[in-house]
Amino acid sequence: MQTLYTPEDYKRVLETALLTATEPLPLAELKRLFDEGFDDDTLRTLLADLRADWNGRGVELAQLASGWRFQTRPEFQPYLDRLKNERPPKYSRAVMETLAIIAYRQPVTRGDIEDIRGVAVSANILKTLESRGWIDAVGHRDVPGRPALYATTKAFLDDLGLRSLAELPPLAEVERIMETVDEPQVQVQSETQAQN
Amino acid sequence: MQTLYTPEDYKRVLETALLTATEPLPLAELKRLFDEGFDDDTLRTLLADLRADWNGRGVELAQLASGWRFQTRPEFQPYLDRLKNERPPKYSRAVMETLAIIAYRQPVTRGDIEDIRGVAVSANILKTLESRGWIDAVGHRDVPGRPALYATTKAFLDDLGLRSLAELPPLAEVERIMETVDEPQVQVQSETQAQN
Amino acid sequence: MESALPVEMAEQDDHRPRIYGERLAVMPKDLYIPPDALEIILESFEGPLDLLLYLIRKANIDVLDIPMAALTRQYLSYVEAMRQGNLELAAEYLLMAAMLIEIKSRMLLPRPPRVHEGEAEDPRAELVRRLLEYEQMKAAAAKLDAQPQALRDYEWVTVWIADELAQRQPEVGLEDLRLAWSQLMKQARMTQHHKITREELSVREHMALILRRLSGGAFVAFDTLFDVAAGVPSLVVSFLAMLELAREQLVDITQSAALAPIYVKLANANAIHP
Repeated sequence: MQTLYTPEDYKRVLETALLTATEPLPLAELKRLFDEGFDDDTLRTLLADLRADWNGRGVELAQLASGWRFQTRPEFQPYLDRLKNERPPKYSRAVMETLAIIAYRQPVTRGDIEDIRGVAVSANILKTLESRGWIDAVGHRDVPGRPALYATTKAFLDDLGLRSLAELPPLAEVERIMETVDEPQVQVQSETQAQN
Repeated sequence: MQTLYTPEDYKRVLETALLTATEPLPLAELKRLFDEGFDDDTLRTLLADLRADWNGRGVELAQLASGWRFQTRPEFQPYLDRLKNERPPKYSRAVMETLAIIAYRQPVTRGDIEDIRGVAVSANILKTLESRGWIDAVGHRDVPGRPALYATTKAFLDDLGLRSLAELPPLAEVERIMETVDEPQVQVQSETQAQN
Repeated sequence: MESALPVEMAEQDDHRPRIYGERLAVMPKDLYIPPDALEIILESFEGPLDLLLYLIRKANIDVLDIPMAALTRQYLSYVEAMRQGNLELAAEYLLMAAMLIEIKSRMLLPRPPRVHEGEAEDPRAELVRRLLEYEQMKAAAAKLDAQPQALRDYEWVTVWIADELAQRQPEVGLEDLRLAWSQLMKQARMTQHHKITREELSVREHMALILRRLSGGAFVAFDTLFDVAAGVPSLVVSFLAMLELAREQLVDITQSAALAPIYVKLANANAIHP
């Protein structure tokens, strides 16, 4: 075991841990690497420094919802795709609309989703999203049938490169129109703001 | 998709592909990354160059029988171990009892250990402790079969952070039990103190 | 409302159906649907709301002022075409048809007089609300899909941990050792079978040390086996260890004559006297 002296030494250990991790590592986890008992700010400075070291490379250090992780830059994907035997799944519009409703309106039941989309939501759509680890049932609504309430997971945020739901792409503004046609939708507006 | 011009550009693509690969990539596979149709020597030069870039880092580019891959350097293992959540493996009760007998009663033969434990001691148990470097045979007892006499080693003391066997736990509460079995050994206590 | 919204969305979604693999240049203006294309057209929409939105946006209709008669007529012609094509018509499409007819008929009725504070509810309000909410989510879905996505647009880095497969050695602490020993002792007391004599640990340690020194098999001078510098207690313990080794016949102690040097060797070792 090498003794660590300089910021460079600490960065080497951080880098090695992050390069080998199979999931994002939160600050609390990264702290365990060192005996020194670093505070969050020190660690963040080292991480920012490390991220800068990787500028211009094919790999970047990303800060995600569950922590820090190295990932490739999208510009390099065409090269990486050449080594792939199968194409990654492209989700259908039905899947993506269901995902969007869960992401922006969570927690929602299957019935809520059907109300918004105007069509039945097949069990397969929910299963697809669940098996990707992007959504899960977080509870039940206390109505007859006790339908499951779905919400998005941290893995969803991680896989889309987001740190929190607040970083979701902002919704197109429709609430202003709604006010003129419908009863004032104060609730909608505040919800949208809360997400921005 | 970026266009590649310089050796640095090619190295960035190689590096990115190797950092994300889940298994070693042979030269033939790495060639597929590029349109340029590199020959083996050119690719090897780029890889050697890339390996040199990683000197002094926690990760190295290794050439294996099945291809090239990035892997951690052993010196960084102790840090990575700290992030592991699984509990470290434990020795079985049989191994621990055998070790305790050898530590407290050395030098002892396998027969002595069996007498105390009341059950047969498998060769595997002794081998486990020998390969750990914690016990070794220090001689033979002059009885038929000339059984080996086992004692603990310096490595055993080092690994347990002891300077001598006298620093083993004094077994205070165990002694009371023993005194009912055996005659009191008053003299022993004062000697132990003399050692400390 | 942002005027960019409908345009942007019309560009985002390509509903132009394919017929025999060819994408239609334009959607049929008069809603004439080639019979072969009907099913494909139906499939290219995510449901009645999606279809309605398409009709509205294509005709450049203000969502807030939907001409219900025209829209309902267009919609029903679709549904009728589906019915004639013997397609299994999803219940949602029929339900929407019923809703459109209901709104249309309510709009033909004279408006109820304005009630005090509240404005009279436009019969289209609920439909508009649903259309706009769906449109919003549809746009959100498109934006989410445009977001860089792991494993599709980029990969996670995973470097091989070289020692991953190396066996981890169990950790043993003093407490583990004490526990193992006390378990043994309890067992021994229960069986009362084995007499266990308590001996001084350091004597045992020195016995092992001496055996190690003698392990070559050669005679070793008795006095060299003692470390005078270690102090009196250590000397006493070493001596006790030597006596114990002799008692257990683990070593041979020899002296050729009185006051001559004493030599020690492992019992049974075939060593030559120095």
